[in-house]
This record gives sequence, structure tokens and C-alpha cells, in this order.
Amino acid sequence: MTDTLSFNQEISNLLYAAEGEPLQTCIQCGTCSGTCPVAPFMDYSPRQIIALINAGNKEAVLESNTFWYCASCYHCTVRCPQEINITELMYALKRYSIWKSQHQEGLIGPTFSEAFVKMIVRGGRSFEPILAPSYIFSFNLRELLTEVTGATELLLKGRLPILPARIKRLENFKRMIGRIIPMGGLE
Amino acid sequence: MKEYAYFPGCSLEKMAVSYHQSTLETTKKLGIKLKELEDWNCCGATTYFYIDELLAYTLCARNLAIAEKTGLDVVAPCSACYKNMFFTAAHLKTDADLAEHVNFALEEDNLQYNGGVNVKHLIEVFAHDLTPEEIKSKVTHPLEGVRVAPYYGCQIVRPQKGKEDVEQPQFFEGILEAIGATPVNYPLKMRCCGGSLIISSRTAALTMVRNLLKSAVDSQAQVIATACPMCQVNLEVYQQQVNLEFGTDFNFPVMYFTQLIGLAFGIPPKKLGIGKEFVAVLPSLVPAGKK
Amino acid sequence: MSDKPETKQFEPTIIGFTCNWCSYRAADMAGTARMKYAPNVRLIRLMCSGRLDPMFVFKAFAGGADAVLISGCHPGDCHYINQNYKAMRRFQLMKRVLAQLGIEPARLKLLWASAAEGAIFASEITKFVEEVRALGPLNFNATGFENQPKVEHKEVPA
Amino acid sequence: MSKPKFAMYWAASCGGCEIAVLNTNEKILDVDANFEVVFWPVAMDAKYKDVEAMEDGSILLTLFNGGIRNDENEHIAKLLRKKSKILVAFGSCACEGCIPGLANFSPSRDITDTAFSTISTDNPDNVRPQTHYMMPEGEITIPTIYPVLRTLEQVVDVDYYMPGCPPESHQIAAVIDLIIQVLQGKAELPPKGATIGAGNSTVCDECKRKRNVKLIKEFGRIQLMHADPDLCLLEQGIPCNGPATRSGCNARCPSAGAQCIGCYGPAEGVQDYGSRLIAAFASVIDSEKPDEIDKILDGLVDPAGQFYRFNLAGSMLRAGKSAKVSGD
Amino acid sequence: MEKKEKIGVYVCHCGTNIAGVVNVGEVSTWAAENLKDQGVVIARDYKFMCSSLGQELIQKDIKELGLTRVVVAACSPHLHEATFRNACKGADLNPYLCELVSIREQSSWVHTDKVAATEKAKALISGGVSRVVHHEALEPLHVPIHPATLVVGGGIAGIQAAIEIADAGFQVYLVEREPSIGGHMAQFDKTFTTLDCSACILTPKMVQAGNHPNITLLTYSEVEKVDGYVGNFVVSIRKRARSVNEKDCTGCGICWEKCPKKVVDNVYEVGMGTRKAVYVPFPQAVPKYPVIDRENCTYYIKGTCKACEKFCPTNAINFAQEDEILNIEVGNVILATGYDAFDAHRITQYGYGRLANVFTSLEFERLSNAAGPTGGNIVMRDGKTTPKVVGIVHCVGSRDKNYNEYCSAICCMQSLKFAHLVHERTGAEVYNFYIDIRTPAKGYEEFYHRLLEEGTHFVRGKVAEISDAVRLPGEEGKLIIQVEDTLTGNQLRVPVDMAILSAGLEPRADAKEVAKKFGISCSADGWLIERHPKLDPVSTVTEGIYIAGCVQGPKDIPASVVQGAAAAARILGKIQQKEVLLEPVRASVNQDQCSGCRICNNVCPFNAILFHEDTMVSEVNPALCQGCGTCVAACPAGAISGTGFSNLQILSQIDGLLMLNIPRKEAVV
Repeated sequence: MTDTLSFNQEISNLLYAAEGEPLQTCIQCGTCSGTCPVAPFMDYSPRQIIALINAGNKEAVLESNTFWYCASCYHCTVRCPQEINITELMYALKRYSIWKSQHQEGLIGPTFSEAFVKMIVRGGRSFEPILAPSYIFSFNLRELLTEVTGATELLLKGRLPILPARIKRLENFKRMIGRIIPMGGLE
Repeated sequence: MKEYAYFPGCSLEKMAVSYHQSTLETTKKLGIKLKELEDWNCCGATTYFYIDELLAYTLCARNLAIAEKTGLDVVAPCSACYKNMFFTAAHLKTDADLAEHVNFALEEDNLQYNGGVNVKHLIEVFAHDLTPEEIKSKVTHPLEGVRVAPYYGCQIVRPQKGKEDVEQPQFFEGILEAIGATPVNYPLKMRCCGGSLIISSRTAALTMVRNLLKSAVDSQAQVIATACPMCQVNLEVYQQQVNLEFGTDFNFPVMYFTQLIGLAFGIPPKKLGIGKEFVAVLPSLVPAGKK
Repeated sequence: MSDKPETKQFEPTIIGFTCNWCSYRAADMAGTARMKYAPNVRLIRLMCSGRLDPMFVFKAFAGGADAVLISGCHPGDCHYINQNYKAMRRFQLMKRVLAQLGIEPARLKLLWASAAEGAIFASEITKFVEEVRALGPLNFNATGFENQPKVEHKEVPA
Repeated sequence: MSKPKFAMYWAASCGGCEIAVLNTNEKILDVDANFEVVFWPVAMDAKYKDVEAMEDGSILLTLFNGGIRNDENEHIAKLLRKKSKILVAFGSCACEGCIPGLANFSPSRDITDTAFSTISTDNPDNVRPQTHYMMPEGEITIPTIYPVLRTLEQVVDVDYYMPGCPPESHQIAAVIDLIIQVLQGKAELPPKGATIGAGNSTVCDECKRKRNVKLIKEFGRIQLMHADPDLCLLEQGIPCNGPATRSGCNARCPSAGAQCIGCYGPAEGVQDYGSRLIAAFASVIDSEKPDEIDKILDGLVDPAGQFYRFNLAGSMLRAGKSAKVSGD
Repeated sequence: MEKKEKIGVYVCHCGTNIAGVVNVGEVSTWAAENLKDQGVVIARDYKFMCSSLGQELIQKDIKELGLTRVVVAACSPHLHEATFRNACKGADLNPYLCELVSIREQSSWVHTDKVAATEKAKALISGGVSRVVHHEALEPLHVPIHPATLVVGGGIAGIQAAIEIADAGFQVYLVEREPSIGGHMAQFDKTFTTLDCSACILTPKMVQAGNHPNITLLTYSEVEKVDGYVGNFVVSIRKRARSVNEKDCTGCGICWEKCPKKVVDNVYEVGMGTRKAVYVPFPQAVPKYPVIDRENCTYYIKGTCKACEKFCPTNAINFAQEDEILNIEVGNVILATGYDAFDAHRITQYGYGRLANVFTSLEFERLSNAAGPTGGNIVMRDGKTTPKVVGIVHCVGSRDKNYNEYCSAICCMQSLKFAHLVHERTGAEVYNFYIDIRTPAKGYEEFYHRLLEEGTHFVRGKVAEISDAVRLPGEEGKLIIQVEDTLTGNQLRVPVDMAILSAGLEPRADAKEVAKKFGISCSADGWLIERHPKLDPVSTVTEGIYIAGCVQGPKDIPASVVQGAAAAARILGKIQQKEVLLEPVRASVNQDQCSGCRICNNVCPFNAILFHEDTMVSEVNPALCQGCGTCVAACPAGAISGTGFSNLQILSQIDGLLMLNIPRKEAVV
């Protein structure tokens, strides 16, 4: 019983308790990475990420783009011969990296998700989990499509020219969230 | 008469309003009542889970709690919403501790969730709760000879195991056959479209879209049928992007399965929200070869 | 008769019943592997957990034990095909009776341990000892059951 | 020569045993013919001091019914032991505690609470019985209640046990005959500690019902179902205590269509009556799934009551003193 | 107790193993003083009780002090119970009057607090003493052994076992479900690592078994029912109707030549070839007699044809033949019912059944077998094209919690064999996709090296999926095997013409019923459980029932042969003894107290309890009883008692154990 948790333990704790087998049961067979549709774009394949976690190589893991590239298609999870919930692992890593605010430079994912969640926390509804198409039908398409990333920045600056829908009992809703995370936490 | 609580989800409010319309039209024809949840909130898509797991569960739980009051199974047309609600419900059933936290938060909205809700994806209603006969009985304009590529995407069957064959399910095909269409078997029907990556990892997402479209085209499909707003938008709206990126020339129609069913039921296209697409769909809906 | 020493640290006395094939061998295994666990449990070897007579458990409590451990092969692995299921049923019924008699059911534990699970056996025992320590002494024997927790009287419908 | 002396006493019990004795009809005359009744509070006037005055061992036969609930019971039990050659624990109360013994489920304070301060009791100033109370006429006393009810053998040495709630009259008659024959030298007394006026096997032995291999998927309560009149009740899921209960009553209840509730106590050699039934019932439950088993067990309302209705004070767990292993 | 027992207590130091933690001196003096009342007359401690000197010490006391009971406080009874029982026996004290108390495994080795450990040792001894007082002198049961043996399953393990026993001069019944013995081995082409032809080494053994005077071959037959117990089993066997009189048939083959009805052979040819409705599974079949497959025979369907009958030169065809039930008596049984190949359909992402050129290992065996449907030509489904690139997928259905968690042990070697054959016969490029290469036997690793030299590609990675999804140029018309090369971390798409799924081994679909039928147990995954995984691998918990070959777990041919022979040896030993001694730990019913409530009747999984309707009492058959004691606990009348573990013994032990309680630590420090 050591009082300082290993990286592996830290991540395992972030994994939802009911989710599959612990990481150290990984047999490094590569099914996940062979399956993953995004693997070719990742710095490390999912299998390598698990290896790095088990090896305690925190820096390499947090600096990688792997988990930000996870499309959460769950294909690895259903195929894993050790029944490790790899997708949940990727979520856990995202949370960890946001929590420690440590991630690869120039990744859109982290900033985007924070902004996204803030928005919903404010409005109760998103105007679109995928940004672009929301105003496709009302705005010049070409311009938008060439500037999807630009659009993101717009959002981040909060200058997007459409209003997100809001729920009626917004005040309750906010207090409800307040019971989970102090509003300051994300504002 | 079948009745369900209905959780449209954010996308169906605007972006995928045609999915919303066609859903209401077709279910009406089939004598299914959909009761929209009062004052529902966003399910959180995938992004919540990036930030705070408990928060994510709480948001879904709020909708579940609202649904529980109706005493009905809740139906979600969006795969992401469905997956989030399905697993939130599952975890809340088994994990008393989580349930306690969540209900503590729900108190603020005078709600409480007791784990009594059954979560279904819209397509499950058509595939499982209805028999093919029931669907057939309403078909007036069978889509004879139309080759449709059923696109399952990810979260309808994954990550649940045991419920369906997660690698080669057939229920979507079943629905298409019921409306007279010819489902084509193409290898990527279970593959991810990259929807959630389109902002954060554009190239990856576009590649995935490209592969999917190619696979559908190779299988001589005339149209892709989806059961998820993310997938629809991703596969359709980004075709131009794909073409720019890879020098391809895709111009391939992507429809909601409810729209196809609606057409087979003889519901006027307008009522099904047809016409808002980037790639006109109607021209492609003539029997293969007769083009 | 059992004179529990007055100390801050209450050391419970626990009687454990093991089957000859899995759980007793698990204990052997824990031994050969020199795994350490709390010394409070005294084991009795039966051929099978199916031999466990509720009377043994009651006798142990009446005789001054603070808790009783029943252990056998994992369901499905019983050396005698399926006798451990019978032990399980008796266990479930015993717990109910004990509760009515004012003995916390938590003082009776059922533990499946295969011959290979020495580690589990050891850690489970230590865990159990802690749980019982938390419950405090049973002081059951003699007339001294005045200080037992109040018994829940179940309403019996006609 | 004077007739041998006979005594009968009523401690913590309902009095049914005394009635059962009278139910032997004219047999009771044989008692009178062969014995001098010296002490029998129900039947005749007698004072404790008379008994105290007697010579030790001067009473040949004492039938003691009732458990030991208070100091008076104990005093008389010890007294009669001293004065009697043969002390018989007569009836379920004396043998194993019986219904009064069910009080051992709860600390005695709970019992008095229940008796004196529940809504059903009109006791505004919460008056409690005092063992000593000063009256103008002088101090009056009542016996002190003990924390638990004990069986006779837990207090004094007992020669014979005669179970039953109450003992069947024909069994009492048989016992009276036996003793008389012994007096006339026509018969031998059974070995000390023996159970008399009962069989050596169980109620099933005398039960006429058909029985097969038992597999129980559900326990039911007899008043809520239509039981097959010829088939073993337990087999039908009715919790019948017959299999563990000493024979001697001619399976009175089962043959009358009710399940045996066990008034004749444990069968020969059985040390903890309830344990036998727990093991037996659990063994015939037809399931290997914990949840299902629990569901089936829910059918057994009040299991402890079912298994220990008569035997609680005599049982290992609720005995006044820690249960002893026969043989040491 | 009328007479007081004289008990000797012996505390072992076991060097420092016990003495290092438990104060043995204190313990023995304590026992001598405090256990007097229980009858302890002497207590000694000694360095090694199990040594000959230690044993003599006990024997000496038995003789000189007239001890009537012995308690040895040392190691686990599983180690030395026999030792000390024999020591007592040597001194004419009934061995069952000796009780071994484990103060090593249960005290000195597992506790650090010396005082607590010492006190616990005292308690355990006091328990043992109180218990031993109530021990009874017991005699092991003697059961005569019937010299005949039943072997179930005519695969290589069963054949080997049968021949060994028959050669020793004893009768064997060899029962096989299929029309011929031979099992899976008969389907194989080559065997690793020697690459000698499977048929060439198997056929002689089959013939030997077929002609052996001491072997009764019962093919096309199944065991219906097993009664009795070790040494005296009565087995009823259903001999299914062959529709051919074996005494007349010469196996000339005209019938299946003339039979007009072709049937796809799903057993021997795994669906790759055909046979006739009257057939022998393969040319070297033993016995040589064909069977008529009544589901497919035109005569049985339409009532006409009878071609076989017309042409049979010896009038051996008998359409009216019926199943026979044979009841045989045997002393021992060997179960060698083998395995089923994992059904590759279950892993849909590998496309078996969906993608034409995905083959299973058994299909490939037939494909490469000279006697197979293609005459040994390794070609694709079209039956002509030779593959240029072949991918072999390891661990199909093995090492995967979605299917089977265990390693099937043979797949690596079988895949290497396939790789070699493909390379040798077609010159194709061969890829092996593996998680780990496991070659743990004589000559196996060398074979692996040989493959490396042949230039076979080895990609370390579990195949994610096989599809026909064309993406890149050069992929048209190919199967795409998608996998991560875990050694480089790259996701590969390997285009191949043919994919071979090295399917794992699974327990027979009916393994659980078979186990139940023979009164033994299956592990959770369905393999039959041996008595001890290391020290007793071929016998089972039920005396007289042995297991050999894959029925016990995945293994290759050499290992199966070894187990067949081992089981045979064990049985021969038993037969030579003429009788078996059974532990006298048994249950028995006191007939006077039993009132026939029948509660015990269904608690015995060995059917040892029978109910006498006439006398309305139950009785335990001591030879069937395995001594678990469940019925003893279950009897509501306390009418069943169990020797060696009586209520009195255990209740007294509880008293003893509770004689003193664990002292507080503060007391010492």
C-alpha cells in the first residue's frame, strides 16, 4: 500500500468502476490498434498508449494526440480479448489531461470541448454537437466549409452569430450542475 | 397502440430537422405515439465525458428522470444520445453510489431517477418492436429495385455486447427489405464516420468519410441510409470537403431511414423534410439501371 | 466463560469451516507461500462445505466465537459436483435465522476459494477479521445475551 | 404400608399439561389408587412449607411441567428435585421451553416494555411491577423474572423427559401404567435421561402421506393453498416440521391436514432441533441461483419461529446456558 | 465416555519452520497440563516428527504408555497424514485414531506475532484433542475390481489406452460415436513437427485396435447409462443400427460405389467433400463395415432404391436392423471423448462463411490431404486457383475472453505446419499473424526457426478483421487482413488470396452431460477436471473414472498418447490389485431412526442413497458414497451419521478450539 498512486492507478481510478477489466490485464495483442479507424493518424496506437500507461510514462501519454483523436466508435472495446474498455480509457485520459491542463500544443480538441461544455452548462442545449452544419442551411456554405476551423475560433471567442436554444428551467439546471461542479469551475 | 417517450436531442431541433419530421410522420402512419420529453436537455454528446463523467451522467439522468415520470420507454433517434442515455441508465441501475450522487444533483430540479427507464434507439422500434409485416402493411410505394446501403455507424450496437451481433447485424437490412428496397452488403457498414472528429481532427475524419463513401459506391448502392444525424451530416455535407482533399468526385445521396420509409408509405417528400439536402435524393431513388 | 481481555484492540475469535479440497488447500497454499494474515481464525476441516451443519455454526456462536467463516470450492468446481450449492442455500437461510436471533448476519461469511487462491483466502480472512472487529464482541454464551441488539420482529401475515 | 407419593407442579406454562392429565379419564383413578398425591396445586390445596417439611427423596414421582421463568419456579424446581426420587420434565415447556421460551427472542426489558407500555396497555403513569412493595398491611412480594426462560434440565438434574404440547393423553396413560407396573415389580424403569411417552423416530414415521424425492421451488402457507390430502406436505412446499419432530402423536396434525409444528420436540439424538430443519429445508430447495434461492426463502415467513417455536429455550443459541454436547 | 482415552500429543518443530514462530516447548507443556481432563497423558515436542526417529517416538509411547489416541501438531494433513497414520498402524493402533493438526501452514507460516501464533497453536491442538477422543477405529473398504475396462472415444488417446490394456491381457470395450475409430487425427494431413503423414502412423494403430482379441470395438455407438461404482460399473451402450450385418459384410465397397445418393460430408470432410448415403467415413476406416445414413438414404426417405442391397455380394445389407442396447460390466472407465473445433463463424469480423476464401484449420487439413477433396492441391474455393499470398491467423477463438480465455496450445504449431505446407506446395508468400509464438516442446522451437529460414512472414498482432473492402490499389479481389504490427506500431492492411483461421479447441458440446453421466465434474469452461492438475492428471474425483486426451484440456497428439498410456497404466495397476481400498469416510443411515422422509434422496450427486419403498427407509451404498457428508447434515432426523466427521467429533473440536481465546498483543509488548 503506497500512498502515492502510480499513473496506471490514477487512470484506473478515472475509469468508471463498472467498465471492463483493468489496464494491467492488457496482453498487447494489438486488436484495438488493428481495428481503430483513426490509428494511422495517432502518435501512438491505443495499444502503445496502454503500454506507456502501464510503464508509467505519463509525459509521453499526455503529450500524445492519441486520445484526442479517438472517435469513440467503441470498435476496439467490443473486440478487446481482455475486455478492457479502451474507449472509456480514452475518455479518462481526456479528463485527466484537461484536469491537469496538460496536452499537446495546437490540439483543437481540449479547448473545443471546454468551450462546448461551457456553452451547454450555460444554455442547457447545444446548438449542434457538430458546429458547422448548424447554419449550413442559412449561410454561405463554401465559406463555411473552408473555414470550419475558423468557425471554431469564432465559437471560442463566443462570437458565433446564432443563439443556442435554452431550456426552460435553466436556473434549476444550473444549480443542478452546481452540485456537481462549482460553476466557477468551467466559467 | 404503441406509445413512447421521445427524446429528439439537439441536432433534430435544427440541423437534422428532416429526421425529426420524417420520424413523426412515419410513426404516425404506424399508429405509434411519440411523447416528447418536457424541457429535456442536451445529452452531452461525447464531449461531456471529456470534462466530467459525473456531470455527463447527471445530464442524461435528468432526461431519464423526466422520462420516468411518463412511465414509458424512451426513444432517441440520435445514436450518440441513445448511447449516452442507455449506459447512464445501465450504470445507474447497478451503481447505487453513482445514483445517489446523481439524485442529489437532480433534487435541484425537483427530479429523481429510480432506474425504471428502458432506453431504445428509434431504429430498434422499427426493427424489434414492429414486425416486418406491420411495416409492409403500410407500404404503398415500395422502393422496388432501389439499392440502399444501410449505414449502422457506431453507437447503435456498440459497445453493447450480446444484444446484437456487434459485427454483422442484420436488422437494418430487415427494415429496408420490408419497404421493398434492396439492401446492399458493403464491408464498412459498421465502420465509424468520424463524426466526433470533424472539428478536432479534420483529416482523419475526412479520410473516414472517404473510405465509407467509396465502399458504398463500390457496392453499387444508390443511396446511403443512416439512423443518426451526426452520420448523415458527416457523410453528406463533407463530401465536397472530401473531394477537395482527395480529388474524388463524390456526389452521393445520404438519407435518414425514416425518410425512405416515409416515401414507401407514400408520404409527400416535403413532409419528410426532403429537399434540404446537398445531394438531391429523389433522382437516385429509381430502380437500379433505369436511371 | 470466554473472558475477552479488556483492551483497546478487540481480538475476535473466529471459527472457520473449510472443505478438504479447495479452501483447506487454499489455506495450505497461503502457508507454503508464507502469506501473512490475522491469527484470529481457527479452521475446521470438513470433507465438503456440504457437510456444514447449521448446528456447527450455532455451536460456535454459542461457544463464544465472535464470527464464523464458511468456505468451499467455487460454484461449479465442487469436488463433489455441486454440494457447495447446498452449503450456499443453508448459508442464506441461516443468515435469516441469525438475524431474528439478534446475531448480526455479517458475523457469518461465505467465501469461495479454489486451491490456487491462497492469496485471496488470506486477504479475505484479514478483511473479515476487521469487519468483525468493527462489530465488536458477541458475548453470546451464558445468559449474557441481554446486551444483544434489539431483535426485529417480523410481522407475520395471517 | 403407605402408598408411594406423587407430585405435579405447574411452572412457566399454560396449564394444558394438567388438562391433558385429566384427559386420561378414569386412568386418573389408577393414579389415586396407587399413589398418595402429596402436592398438586391445581388439583389440591398444598403449601410449599409442607413440601419443604418432607424428607428428601420421599416423593417417588414428580411430574414437573413448565419452564423456569422466575425465582419462584427455580426454587420449587430445586425443592422438588431434592424431595423426589423420579423427576420427570413433563411437557414441552419443561423439556425445551415451548411457547413461553419464545420470550428468549428478546431481552426481558423488551418483554416488560411490550407488556406495560404499548398502545394496547392503558398505563398512563407507566407503572411497572415491583418485586417488593410496601403496603399498610406490610411488604408484599412477587417473584423476580429472569432474563431468559430456562428448561428444567438447565436448572436441575432431570430423570426422564416427556415431550408434547401437551403430551398426548394416551401416552400419559401408558406412562402411568408403566410406573405402576414398575411398582408391582412387573417392569423395569427405562435408563435415566430417557424420553418416555413418545416414539424414537419422527412424525414422518407415523404419517400416512405419500412421499417422493423432494425438490422445492416455492414455499407456501397452508391456509393459502389447496394441499393434496394424500401427498407429503413438505413436498408441496408447505413447511412441515414432521421430518425433524419426535414421533408419538400419531402424526395428529398432518393426518388432520395441517403441517406439523414440532410440539414433540427433537427426534432421538438430535441436538439442535432448528438446525436440522434449516439444513433439511435448504437441502431440498431446487435452485442454484442465490437470488432465486432468496426468493424461495421469502416464502418462509418467520423462519426462526418456524424452526424454534417449541425448542428455542432448549436450542444451542438461545439456551439459558451455552449448549452442551451430549457425551461430555 | 465410559472408558477414558489415553492421548499422546506430539508437537513438531519442523526445524525452525514451526519453532521459529511458535513456542513449541510452551505448547507441549501447556497441552500436558491443561488437556489432562480430555485425556492427554503425554505431550512431547521434537525437531522433526515426520523423521523415522520422530515416528518411533510415537510408536514407543503407544506401546509403553498404552496410548489409545494420537495427536500430531505439525504440517498440513495433505502432506503427512498418511505418514503418521502408518506410524500408528506400525504400533498396532488403528490409523484413524490419529489426528494431524496443522500448526505450520495455519500458524507459524502465516503469522508474525509469536504470542498469537503460539496461542493459536494451543487452540488448534486443544481442538484436535477434543476431536480425537471421539474418533473410531475404521477399516478401509475393500471392493473387488472387474478386470474389463471401458474406453469411451476412439481417437488417438482412446486407441492408445485400449491397446495398452489389451496388450496386458485384459478385456477392453472401445466405444466410438462415429462409424470408424480414428478421431480428429484421421482427418489430418501431416503432423508437426516431424511432418510424417498422419494416416501413415495412425492406421496401423487403428488396425491393431480393430483386430486385437482383447478389444471389443463398438463403433457407431454411444454410452446411455452408467450405474455402479469403482470396480463394478454396469454400463449400457446403444449400438446404433448400421443397416449392415457385420458378420456378412466384407467391406468390399460395392455398396457405396453403387449408391446413387451423394451427401455432403460435414463430419470427416468438414463440408468440403461428399460421400454416399451408405459409406465408410474414409478408406482406412476401422471397422471396414459401412453404415447407411438413414436421414439421407433414398430407401428410408422414399421407400425405393435398395441399390446397395441389390449389388451386395454377401447380402449384408439389412434395412430392418434396429438399435441394440448392450449392458456390459467393467471395473474402470477411461473417457477420451476429445474436443470440438472452435466454430469460426462466431467471429464474424473474420468473415468465415461470408468471404469465400477464408478457411478453417480443419478445412485446410482436408485441402492439403492427398486423400482429401482436392487430392492435396492447395487451391482456393473455386477449386483451381493456387493462392499467391496466404495469411494464417493464430488464436482464433482462443486467448480471447469474448470466446475462450484459455490458450488452445496446438494452434501455434498447427499454424507453423500450415505455413510450411503452403510454402512447400505452392511457393506462396505466407504471413503468420500471432500474439505470441508458443513452442514449448521437444523440437518445436527448432521447427519455428525452420519456418523463419523458409522466409515465412511473422507479424506480431492479433488480426482485427478480414474484409473485402478495397481501399488502395492492388487490393482488388483480395482479402484484406487488417492488423497492427505491434512491433512497429503500424496498422497494416495485408492483401491475401487465402486466409486460414487457426481455430482453437473447445470442449465437446455435450461435455457437461457426459461428465454428469459418469459422475465427475467439468471446469467452468467445460473441460473435465482431473483429480490433481499436477500430481494426478488422468484420474478424477470419482474412483474408477479416468480421463485422457483433449477431454481434459487442449493438447497435441504426443500429449494425448501419453495420457492414454498413463490412464491405462493406472488401471492396470488397479486390476492387478484385484481389489481397491476406499477411504472409510462414508455416510450410513441408522435404519431405526430413519422415517423415510426422503429429504436426503436428492442431495447425493453420486446416487449413493437409495430408498426402500417397502421398509420406507433410505440407505447409503458405501461403495458409491464419496464421503462428502452433505446428506449427514441434511438429515432432519439426525439418522445419517458420517464416519470420520461425526457431529460429535466436530462439535467437540469446536469446544476445543474455543477453550481459550486470542490474547491481547499488549500482554507481551
